[in-house]
Amino acid sequence: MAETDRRFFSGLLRIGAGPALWAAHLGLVYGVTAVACARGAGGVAAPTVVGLTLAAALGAGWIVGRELRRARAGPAGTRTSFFAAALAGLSLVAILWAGLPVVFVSACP
Amino acid sequence: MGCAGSVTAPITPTQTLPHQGGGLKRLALALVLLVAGCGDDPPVPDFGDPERGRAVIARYECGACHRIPGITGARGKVGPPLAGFARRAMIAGTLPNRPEALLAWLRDPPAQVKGTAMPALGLSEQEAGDAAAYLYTLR
Amino acid sequence: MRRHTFTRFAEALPAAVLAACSGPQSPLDAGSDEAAGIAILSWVMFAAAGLILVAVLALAAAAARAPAEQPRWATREGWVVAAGLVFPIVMLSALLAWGLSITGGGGGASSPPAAFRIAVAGEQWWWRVTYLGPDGSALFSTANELRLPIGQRVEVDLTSADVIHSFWVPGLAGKLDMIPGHVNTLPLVAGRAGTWRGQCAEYCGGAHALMAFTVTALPAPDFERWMAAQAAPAAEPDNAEGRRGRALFLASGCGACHAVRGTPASGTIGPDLTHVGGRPTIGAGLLPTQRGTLAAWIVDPGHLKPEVRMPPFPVFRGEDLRALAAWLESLR
Amino acid sequence: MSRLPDPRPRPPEELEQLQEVWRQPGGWRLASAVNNTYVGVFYIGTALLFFVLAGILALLLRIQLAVPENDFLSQATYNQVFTMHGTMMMFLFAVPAVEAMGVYLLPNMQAARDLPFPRLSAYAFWAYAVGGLAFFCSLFFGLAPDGGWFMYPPLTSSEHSPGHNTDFWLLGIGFIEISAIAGAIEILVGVLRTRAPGMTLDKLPIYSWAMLVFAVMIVFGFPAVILGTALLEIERSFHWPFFIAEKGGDPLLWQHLFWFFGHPEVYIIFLPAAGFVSMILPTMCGTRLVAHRWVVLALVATGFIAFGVWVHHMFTTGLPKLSLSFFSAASMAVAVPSGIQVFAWIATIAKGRLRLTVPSLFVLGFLAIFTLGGLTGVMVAMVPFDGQTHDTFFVVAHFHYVLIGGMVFPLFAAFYYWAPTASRRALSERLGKWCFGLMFVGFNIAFFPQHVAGLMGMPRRVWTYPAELGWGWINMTSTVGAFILGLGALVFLIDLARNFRPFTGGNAGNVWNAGTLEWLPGGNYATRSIPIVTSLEPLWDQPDLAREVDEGRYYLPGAPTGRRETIVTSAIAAEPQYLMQMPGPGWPAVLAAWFTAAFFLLLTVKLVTPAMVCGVIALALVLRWMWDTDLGPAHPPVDIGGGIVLPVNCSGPMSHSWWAVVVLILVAGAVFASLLFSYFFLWTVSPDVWPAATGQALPGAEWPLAAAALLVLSSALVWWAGRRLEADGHWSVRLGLAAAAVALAAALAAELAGQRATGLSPTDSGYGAVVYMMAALQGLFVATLGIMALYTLARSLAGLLHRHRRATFDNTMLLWHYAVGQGLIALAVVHFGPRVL
Repeated sequence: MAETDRRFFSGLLRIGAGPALWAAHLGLVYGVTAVACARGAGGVAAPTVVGLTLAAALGAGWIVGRELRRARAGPAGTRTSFFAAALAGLSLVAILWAGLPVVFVSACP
Repeated sequence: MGCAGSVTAPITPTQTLPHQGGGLKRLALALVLLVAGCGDDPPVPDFGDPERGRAVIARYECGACHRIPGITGARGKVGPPLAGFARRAMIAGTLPNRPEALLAWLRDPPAQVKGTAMPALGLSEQEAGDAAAYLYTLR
Repeated sequence: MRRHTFTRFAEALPAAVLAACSGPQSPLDAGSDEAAGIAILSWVMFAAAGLILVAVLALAAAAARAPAEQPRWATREGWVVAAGLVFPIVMLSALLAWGLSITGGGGGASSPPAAFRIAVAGEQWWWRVTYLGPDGSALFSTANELRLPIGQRVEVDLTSADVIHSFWVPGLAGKLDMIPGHVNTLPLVAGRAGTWRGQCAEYCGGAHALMAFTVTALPAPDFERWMAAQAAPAAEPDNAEGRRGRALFLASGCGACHAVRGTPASGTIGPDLTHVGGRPTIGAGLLPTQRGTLAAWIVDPGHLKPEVRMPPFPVFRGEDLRALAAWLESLR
Repeated sequence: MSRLPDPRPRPPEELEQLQEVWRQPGGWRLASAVNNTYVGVFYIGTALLFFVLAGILALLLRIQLAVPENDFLSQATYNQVFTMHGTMMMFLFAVPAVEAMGVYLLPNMQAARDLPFPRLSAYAFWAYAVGGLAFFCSLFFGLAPDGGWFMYPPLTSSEHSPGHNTDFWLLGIGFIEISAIAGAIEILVGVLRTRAPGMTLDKLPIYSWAMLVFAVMIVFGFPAVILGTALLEIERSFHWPFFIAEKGGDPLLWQHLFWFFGHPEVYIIFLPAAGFVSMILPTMCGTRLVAHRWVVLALVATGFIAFGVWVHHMFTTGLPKLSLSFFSAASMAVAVPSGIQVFAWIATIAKGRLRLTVPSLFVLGFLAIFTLGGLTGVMVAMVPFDGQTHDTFFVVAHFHYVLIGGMVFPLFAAFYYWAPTASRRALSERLGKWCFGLMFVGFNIAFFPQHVAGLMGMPRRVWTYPAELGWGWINMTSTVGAFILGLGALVFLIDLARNFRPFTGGNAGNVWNAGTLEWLPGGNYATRSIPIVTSLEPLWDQPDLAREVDEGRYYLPGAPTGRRETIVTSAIAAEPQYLMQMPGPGWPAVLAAWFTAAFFLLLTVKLVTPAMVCGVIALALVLRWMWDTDLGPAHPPVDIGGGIVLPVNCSGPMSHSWWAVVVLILVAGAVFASLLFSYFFLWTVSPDVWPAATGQALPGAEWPLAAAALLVLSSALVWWAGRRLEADGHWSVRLGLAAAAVALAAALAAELAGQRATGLSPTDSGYGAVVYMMAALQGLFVATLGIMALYTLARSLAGLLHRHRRATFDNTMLLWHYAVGQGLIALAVVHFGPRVL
C-alpha cells in the first residue's frame, strides 16, 4: 500500500472514531435493553445504560481533547483533526442525548 | 340549474316519458319539462324541504341500498338506483309515483307492498316529507 | 417579491393549524390526560416551529435583499456555528428532556392499577373485542366498539389474527400496533363522558380504509349496566317477525361464522352478534346499525366494503330479509 | 508541476485523435454508448420519466381523495396506485436521479475523462431502465404490488398476498439494488481516485463530498434491504419462516431490516441535493461558500447519524419505551447537521449578491420547504407526538416537505443550473420562473393542508373517508394544489422540449460564471487537457484557465495510448498514479443488462427454464465484458505533460479495480452483518424455537471443525497460488485455484451435511430458516467464486494472466479471503450460538 493510501486510511480511522463510538454506544444500549426486556430482566437495563453512556462520553471527550491538541501542535493534518474533533464532539452530544432517557423513562413497559 | 331548491310536481304515469320519444321530440319534451319546472307557478309542495331531505337520506343511510345522486357515497346496489326518480312512473314497481304514495311508502314500505325487502326505517312524517322532497329533485 | 411570498406563507401557518384542533378523530381534541399532555406538547412545538420557521425565512429574505455592503455576520464561520449548531443543540436538549418526561409519564409505578383488561384483536378488517374477567377469562365478546368507565384505568391487550394493524383512538391515546406474535398493552383512561372514533392506522391491505371503531366512556353505573347486559345472552324475540328472522339466521348457516349466545349459533370466524343491535356501527364503523343498513350489508357486504370476508347472501329477499334485519336490530 | 501551463504549441493532429478516440456511435448504436456524458443524460431522462409517471399516479390518488366517499378509483386500484407511487418515487426516481446526476456531473466536476467503470454505469442504467419499465407495466395487468412501499409482512407473505403482485415489487427493488450498488461503487472509486491532479480533499468540490457520503451510505444502507428482500422472497417461494410469528419468525425483523435501509435512504436522497445547493448558491451569489468545512462536516455527520435513527419508524410497534427513547435522541442528533447547512447557505446569500435566477429561486424554495420539513421531523421524533401522528397525513405532509423540498426542488435547481453543460441552449429563464412559481405555490397548497388532515385524524393509505369527519375541504384543497404542482412540472417538460439539445457536441458554456471545473469547455472527451487544481473555484482564481485547458496546455492533452484513458490519482493528495485505459462503446454490458432484466422478470412469473437461459446469457455477457479489462501494462509509460511520466494500467492495492473490490466486500460484509443481526434478533424474540428450548440436536463438533479446516485450507491455497503467480508458475496457480475452489465447496457441503444429519429443515422454524440462510449466503459466494476461479483459469490458459497483469487474480483472491472469513464467522455463530445462548 502506498504511503498516501496509508494516510488516507489512518485519517479515515481518526475521523470515524467519534461516530463509531456513538454507533457502538447506541447499538449496545439498544441491544442491552431489548434483551433485558425480552428476558424479564429489566432491572439490569438502566444501570448498564448509565455505565455505557459514561464510558462512551468519556471516550468521545478524550478524542475531542486529543484531536484539539494535535491541531494546535502543527499545521499538518489540521483538517483531519478538525473533522475528527468536531465529529467526536457531535458524537459526544449524541451519546449524552441517547443516555438521557434513563433519567425519565423506565426500562420495560 | 336555475331551479335548484324548488320542487316540481312529479310526473304522473299518464304523461309520456321523454325517453320514449325520438331525439327531437325528447329534446322538446325536456324543454317543456324544464319550463314547467322553472315556471312561475310551481306547485310548491308543503310536505318538505329537499335540503333537509338530503340530510335525512344521509342519516338513514339510504345509500347503503340505493344509488342516489347528490348523496355522498350513496352507491348501494341492493335496491333500484334513484336517479331520475322524479320521472319514475312507479314506486317499487306497483305504486303510482305520487307524493302521497311516496310519503306512505317511505314511512312504512311493507305496509304498502307486502313482499318488499325495504324495511320500515321509522321515518317521522316530517322526515318522510323532506326525503320525498329531495327525491323529487332527482330529474 | 420573495419576501412577500414568505411572509404570507408564514401568516397562513397558525391559521391553518388552528383549524385542526377539533373533530371526532382529532388527537388535539383530547378526552384523556394522556391525549391532553400530547396536545400541549404539540401546540408548544407548533408555536416554536412557527417562530423558528419565520425567523429562518426572515433571515434568508434579509440576506437575499442584496444590501449595499455585506453584513458583518455573514462572512463569519462562528455565526454559522452559533445559529446552526449551538442553538439547535440547546433547543433540542430542552425539547428532548420534556418529551422524554411525557414519554416516561404514562407507565411506571405511580399510575393506578388497571380496573380490568380488554383483549382487542385486529382482523382483516374489523376489531374483535373481548372483555376479560379478573382471572383473564373471557366475559363476553363484541366487535368494533369499546365502552369504558370514566376515570378508570383499563388495559387493552392488542393482538392480531392475520396482518399488522394499529389500534388508534386519537382522542384518548397514541396508537399502538397489533403485530402477529406480539401482545402490546395500551392503558386507556377516559377523562370524561363521550364517544371517540378510532381507526386502523397501519395499512393492512384491502379495506384498511374501512376499519374503524368507537370508544364510548360512560359513568360507572351506566357502564356496569352495559357490562351486565352484554354478558347476558341474546334477548328472546318478542314478535313474529323477530322469530322468523332468528329461524332464518339459524337455518341459513349464519351460525357457522357468527355466534349469538342463547342460540345454537356459535361460529367464531366473524363477529359475535349477541348484541349487535346495540352497537353503534356495523361493518367496523362503516354504517350506523339499523335494520336498513343490516339488510343492505347481509345482501351485498362486498359492495359496501370491498374484499370483505363475509360472502353476499342474495338468497334473502323481501320479507325474509326484513325479518332477518329486524331480528338483528332487536339484539340490543 | 511548475512547468504548466505548457506554452509550447501542441501537435496539430493531437486534438483530432482525442476526438476520434472519444467519438460516440451514431444512430441506433447510440444505445451502446458507455461514456458518462451519454449514459448520464439517458439515466437522468429515465429517472425524470419515472418522476412523471409516478406523479401522474399521485394525481390519480388526489382525485380519488378530493371528495369523501369517492369512487373514482376502486379500493384495489387505489391500493396498487399508492404502492406504486411510493415505490416508484423512492426507488425508480429519487435514488436513480441523484445517482444519475452523479454519473453525469462528477467526472466533469473533477476534470476526469470518465468515471472509472463506464460499462458498469451503462449496465446499471440499462438494468434500471428495462426493469423499471417492466415493473411499471405491472399496473396495467392488475399485477402491481399493493402492500404499501415498505411492504410489511405478514401482509406481503404468501398467505396474505398469494398473487404475483408482491413478487413484482421484490423484482423492481432487485433492479434498484443492483444498479444502486453498481453506481455506488462507481461513484465512490470515482470520487476518490479519478480527480484532477492537485484536487486534494480540501479542494474537492462540495458536491463530490456529498456524493462520497452518498455512496458510502448506499454501501452500508442497501445491504439491509437486499437481505430483507431476499428473505421475504425466500419465505414466499420456499416457506422459510423468517417473518411468520407462529414458527418463530417475527414480522418486526422486516421492519428493522427495511428501516435500517429506509431511513438512511432519505439522507441518501437528500445529501446529493444539499450538494447541489452548496454548488449553486456560491455561483449565484458570486462568492465562496461560508463555513465550507462545517458544511462538509455536516454531510459526513449526517451520513453517520442517519444510521442510528431507523427505529423511529417503529415508535408504535410496542418496543420498550426506553429503547424508543434512544432513537428519539438519535433523531434529534441528525437534525443538527442540517441546521449547520441551512445557516451556512443563508450566510452565503448574505455575503454575496444573490442573482434571482431560476436555480436561485428553486434553492430559496428549497430552503423554505425543507426548513419546515425539518421542523416537523423533529416533532415526529418525539415519541408521544409520533404516537398520534405516525401513519397519518401529518407524516405524509412531513416527508413530502422533506423529500420534495429537500430533493426535488434542488434537483430542479440543478437541472436549470447544469443544463447548459449538456445542451447547446440553456433552459428558459421565463418558463423556468413559471415552473418554479407553480411548483412552489402548488406544493404548499397541496401538502401544507395535509398536516392539518393528519391532526384531524386522517390516517394515510386510506382510499376513502366518511364525509362526516370533515376532511373533505382539506383534501379538496390539497388536490387543487397537487394539480398546480403538476402544472409546474409540465411547464418544465415544455421548457425541456423547446430548449434542451444534448448530444450536439457543443454546449452553452459557462453561462452563470461559475468557478468549478464542469464549466470548462470540452467535448465528449471532457476537457481537452486536465488542469492542476489549486483552489476550490479554479475558474474564478485562474482567469485564463479555461482557455489554457482548451488549448491543451495541461495534463494529458491527447490520447497517447490511442485509447480512451484517464488519470488515476491518489485518494487524499490527488497525485497522479497511473493512466487507466477505458473501454469505448460496446454491447456486452448493455445486453447483459437486458438479459438480467429478462432473467428477473421471467423468474417473477415463474417461467424458470427461460429465466435460467437468460441468466446464463447475462452471465456470459458479463464475462465477455470483463474479458477486455485487466489490460496489464499494455503500453509503455506515458508522459502526460508537466514532466510527469505515468505507467499505463496497474494491478494491486493501488489499482482502481482493487478499490472497487474492497467496496464490494464492504457491501458483502454489510449483508452478512444484517444476517447476523437477524440471527440474534430472532433469538431475542423467539427463544422458544432455539435448540435450548426445543431439544433440537446440534451437529457434532466434527462437522464445523471439518468445514473450518477446509475454509482455511482454501484460503491458504489461494494465497499460495498468488505467491506462485509472482514467479509466473502458471500450472501451480491453476492447480492452486482449482483445489481452493474444491475446498471452499467442500466446506459448505460439510456444513450442510452436518445440519441435515440432525434433521433440521429450513422450513421448520425461524431458527432452521436462519441457520440455513447462513449456509445459503455462503453458497452464493461459493458459486460466485467458482465462476471467478474458472474465469481466472481461462485467462491464465489464454495467456492473459501473469506477474504484471494480475488484477483478475488479485480481485478473486481478495473476495476469496473475505468469503473464508465470513464462512468462519458464520460457523462460529451457528455452532457456538445455540450452545451458549
